[in-house]
Amino acid sequence: MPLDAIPVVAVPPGLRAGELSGNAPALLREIAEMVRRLLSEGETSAIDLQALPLTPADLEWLREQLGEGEIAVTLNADGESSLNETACPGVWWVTHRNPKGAVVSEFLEVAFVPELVKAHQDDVVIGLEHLELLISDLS
Amino acid sequence: MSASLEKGVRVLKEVIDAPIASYFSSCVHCGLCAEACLFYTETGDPKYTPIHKLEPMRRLYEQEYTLLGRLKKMVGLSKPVTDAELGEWQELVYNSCTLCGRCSAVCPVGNDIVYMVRKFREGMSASGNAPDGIKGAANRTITIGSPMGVKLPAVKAQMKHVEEDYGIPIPLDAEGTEYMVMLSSMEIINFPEYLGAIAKIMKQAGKTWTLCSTAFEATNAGMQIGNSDLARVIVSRIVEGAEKLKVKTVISPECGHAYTALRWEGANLVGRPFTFQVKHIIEVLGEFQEQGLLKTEGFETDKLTFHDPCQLARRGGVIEPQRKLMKMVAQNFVEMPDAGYMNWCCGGGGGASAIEEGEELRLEAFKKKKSQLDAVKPDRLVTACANCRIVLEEGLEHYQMDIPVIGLTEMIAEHIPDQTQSEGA
Amino acid sequence: MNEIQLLTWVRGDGLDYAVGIFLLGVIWRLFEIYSLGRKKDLSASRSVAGASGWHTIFRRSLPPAGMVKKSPVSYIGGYTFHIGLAIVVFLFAPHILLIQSLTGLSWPGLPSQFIDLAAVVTMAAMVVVLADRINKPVKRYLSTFGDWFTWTVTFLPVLTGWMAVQHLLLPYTTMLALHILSVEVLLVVLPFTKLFHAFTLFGSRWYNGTVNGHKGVAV
Amino acid sequence: MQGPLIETLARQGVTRRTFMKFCATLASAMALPPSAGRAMAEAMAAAPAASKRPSVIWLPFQECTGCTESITRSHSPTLEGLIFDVISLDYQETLMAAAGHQAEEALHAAMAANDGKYLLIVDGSIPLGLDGAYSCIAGKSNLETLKEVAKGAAAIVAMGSCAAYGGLPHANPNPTGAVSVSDIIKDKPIINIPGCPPIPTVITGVLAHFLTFGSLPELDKHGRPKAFYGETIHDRCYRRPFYDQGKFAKTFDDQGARNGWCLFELGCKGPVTYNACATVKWNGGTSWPVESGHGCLGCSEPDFWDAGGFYKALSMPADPLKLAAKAAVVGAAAGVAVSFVNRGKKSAAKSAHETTTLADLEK
Repeated sequence: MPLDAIPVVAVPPGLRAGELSGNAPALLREIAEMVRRLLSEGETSAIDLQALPLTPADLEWLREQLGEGEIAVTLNADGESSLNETACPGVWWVTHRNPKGAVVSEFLEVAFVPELVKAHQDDVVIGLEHLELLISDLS
Repeated sequence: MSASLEKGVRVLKEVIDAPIASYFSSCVHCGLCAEACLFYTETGDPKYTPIHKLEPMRRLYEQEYTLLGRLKKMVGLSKPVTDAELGEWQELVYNSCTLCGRCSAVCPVGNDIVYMVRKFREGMSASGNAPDGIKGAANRTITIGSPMGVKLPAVKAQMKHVEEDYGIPIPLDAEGTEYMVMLSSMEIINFPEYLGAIAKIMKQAGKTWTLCSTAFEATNAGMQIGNSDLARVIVSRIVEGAEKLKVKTVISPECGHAYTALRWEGANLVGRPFTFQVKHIIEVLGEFQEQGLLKTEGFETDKLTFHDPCQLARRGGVIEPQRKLMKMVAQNFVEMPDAGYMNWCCGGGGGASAIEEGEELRLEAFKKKKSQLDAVKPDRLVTACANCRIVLEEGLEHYQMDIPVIGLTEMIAEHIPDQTQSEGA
Repeated sequence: MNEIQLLTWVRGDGLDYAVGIFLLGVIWRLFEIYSLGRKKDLSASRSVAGASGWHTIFRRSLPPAGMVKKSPVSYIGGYTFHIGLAIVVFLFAPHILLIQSLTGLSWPGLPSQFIDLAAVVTMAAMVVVLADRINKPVKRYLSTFGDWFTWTVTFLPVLTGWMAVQHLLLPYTTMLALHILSVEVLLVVLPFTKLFHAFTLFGSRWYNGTVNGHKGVAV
Repeated sequence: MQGPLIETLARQGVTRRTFMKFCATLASAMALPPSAGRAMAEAMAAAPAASKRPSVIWLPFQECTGCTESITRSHSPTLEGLIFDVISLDYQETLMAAAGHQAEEALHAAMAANDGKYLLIVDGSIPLGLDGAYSCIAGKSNLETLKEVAKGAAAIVAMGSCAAYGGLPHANPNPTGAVSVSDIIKDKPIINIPGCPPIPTVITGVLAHFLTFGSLPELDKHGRPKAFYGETIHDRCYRRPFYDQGKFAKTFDDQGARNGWCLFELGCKGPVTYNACATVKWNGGTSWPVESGHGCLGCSEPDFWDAGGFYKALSMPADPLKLAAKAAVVGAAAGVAVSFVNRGKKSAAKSAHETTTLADLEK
């Protein structure tokens, strides 16, 4: 018997999903404070969205409030990650997924450029070495 | 001179039965019985809570008939019942309980508290803790023949009076009659009209009846005091009289406890079913009315109300006949609040009226009756119990209420047309 | 002993003993009470429709006329907490499951939100009834250690059950264990305290109804 | 951020960004602030050369190797297992190449070289029966070995339910007299990572925490890291709303089961089990027992084997009517006996009855 012959369907409970917990508005104020610190001291920071008691509706509300910015970065590293700028420059919505596409962690990062986007010096050195190799192959 | 705690305890062990065990095991101390007891409602003293009146018997039951109670007694958690304690309880078991049965009617778990008080009195009397007032009445009933000391000659004198007044012969010791009529001393001394009324009614109905020279007194102080042995002596006279005269039915007079003693306790006291029937005079009148043997003329026009004697109505199941009889002769018959099954006691039943030291409490409790009467403001008060009548009169006088009290049988008789008399004569 | 061990014990041996003592106690007490017997009534009976032991068993569940006004707290509080207890005990899904495992009988339960409400109302009614016992002279006068004790052992299962479901104060496991333990205490003391009225009230009502029914009085 | 680990990872095809992403997720799972993710990444990446890496000794006792399997066969062996690249695993029977005397030598050498500093991981319970003869390594009972190795340890990780609480060997009637690590060692910090087996992420997280901060994370009263064992399976279960609505699967193949209703009635121990399965899940977030249609067994709780049957609902006691028949008989016997005594007493009172006369009313 093939597996799909077993009639198992998951009925989404969907009870809590639709409700706002009221925690999201407070988060907006915290983000504003973090942006102020980024401007005055250049300090980057992040909020772990999974560590907070937020419902899917809260997240949706937050996403709507922050809006979509100009930059959307996709990172392919052991599953896809997206690092998207919101309509508030300096505020990034970071979602890490595993190779199966499930969200493993989710952050709001306040930085000019997210830490992960920047290329690391050592990696750049390796990249340069690679370039040099390419150039030497040219000759 | 031989009453003792030991004897009382032994008697209690004898009378405690499964119903009592079940009742004590069911009580949840909700206190609702207090709300049904006029001695509590009028005094507000929680010691008059009906179930509390049984506390010594409850403890004795627990100590004697339950394993856990025995253990508790052994380790001293449950104190033994003492004579002094029973003495203290005399007021609760006699003075402040008229065996009216309202508590038994409201108990949510179904405890028949009056059933237990009646049994507790067996132990109280055997331990010498019965009140002097009822002891005196019992003494007179047994030695003289009636609680008020009335002897046969007095009855005969009364008979003669009635025969002269009404022109109807009063049969004595007539064998084979349908009815044997009983009296209560109060009727012999205070309300002689009763006998005349019976004569008129029986004549109109065309029924044969008789008085009995060896058993004219129906009241049973032995039962009131709570002593079955003495109650048996008293009731046996009536049984012997009725059997000797071979009557079909013995009529209990207008007296609640006499009715209970004869109708419900009698056969159990003598230990065998009766060969005759027992009926309250109101039941008999009700039957006559139904069979058309009772014809009255004219109506009372003033405002009348009816006081249901507890033993007749709540404890005896006779509730409707008296109302039909009232309507037969009264135009303006009004009911007091709670009338009928849940009527409030006069405050002097169950022997309480014989206890002198209980008078103050009795008058206090009478406030209940007063409030019932105040609610309807009758011109006269009708009842069907000579004891109620005496207690009501005392209470009304104390509270300076000008409401005459009359017996229902007499009132009915007054409306029996004279021509019937002459026709029959 | 950790909480799982406690839970295991209260669900296992503890409950075995509690149920055992309960059954033993109930049977013993019923014998103890009803074997005392009673005399046959020799007086002629007068039968009237509606006057019998069976009638009284049912009729006494309703308040007599005028009594609710006299003692509203006893009646309203009493009804509320008895009905509330019945709902919580017999209509909560895990409880039904327990009954099913014991008897094979099963019926639909109520949503937990409703049970939750019933539990809160039950507890409130019990607190009111307790306050009434403290405030009302008659009840206070009649009260003995047994009254306070039985109130407590009846209240605790409701409280601990509710707290377990609501995750209050202690971890669920501990609370659940305490809940079952409190029920066991209730089971053990029931036959030997006034709580035994749950059984004898039927006998008492029947006797009262029968004795009065014999006289033709519907009580 | 650089060091031998990054190079090793790079050789295995794991990029720096992948590693950072992993650390961020790990920190999130441990309820640590996002900054801790970076700190962990830096600390692990900067791990020194093999000779200076923190020494870890892994002692297997009465166990089934399931715990080792759990971590070594986790979905992404390179990442979950990267922790082994940060540490110097000096003794692990299952994984080490050495055997016999060589292995023992390695153990004692590591103990001597890192006295007071090494981390001791234990999986399996310790049998005390027959003087510990049920499980011996190199001629020594597990008890002896544990005491000896624990002496010089900085901290002990009791890996899996056996080491943490005695586990399956401890189950009634416990023939080997199995006990947990904490039953024997009282003077060292012990962290329990129960589960049968524990979730790999939990193992990694705890080790990463120890390596990064040099301390153990916050523990609950059963010695478990609160970050992972802070809430019950039931409270985090996606089927919880069905429980609240009273919708239960009654059998494993009824419509309720197909609809994904609550498995409480089928014996799920979720309400009394503290673990992270419902959020972290298994096999790289693929699924977890309840999602696969089977109730929680409660494996991260002490004595879960003896908790009354895996398929019996929590509300269902094992066998409450076990004593019922006996109790009924004893009750009836006691009742009948009391009845006889009572009736005897009553009839004695009756036969002693003296008919009362008027005189008898007076004392």
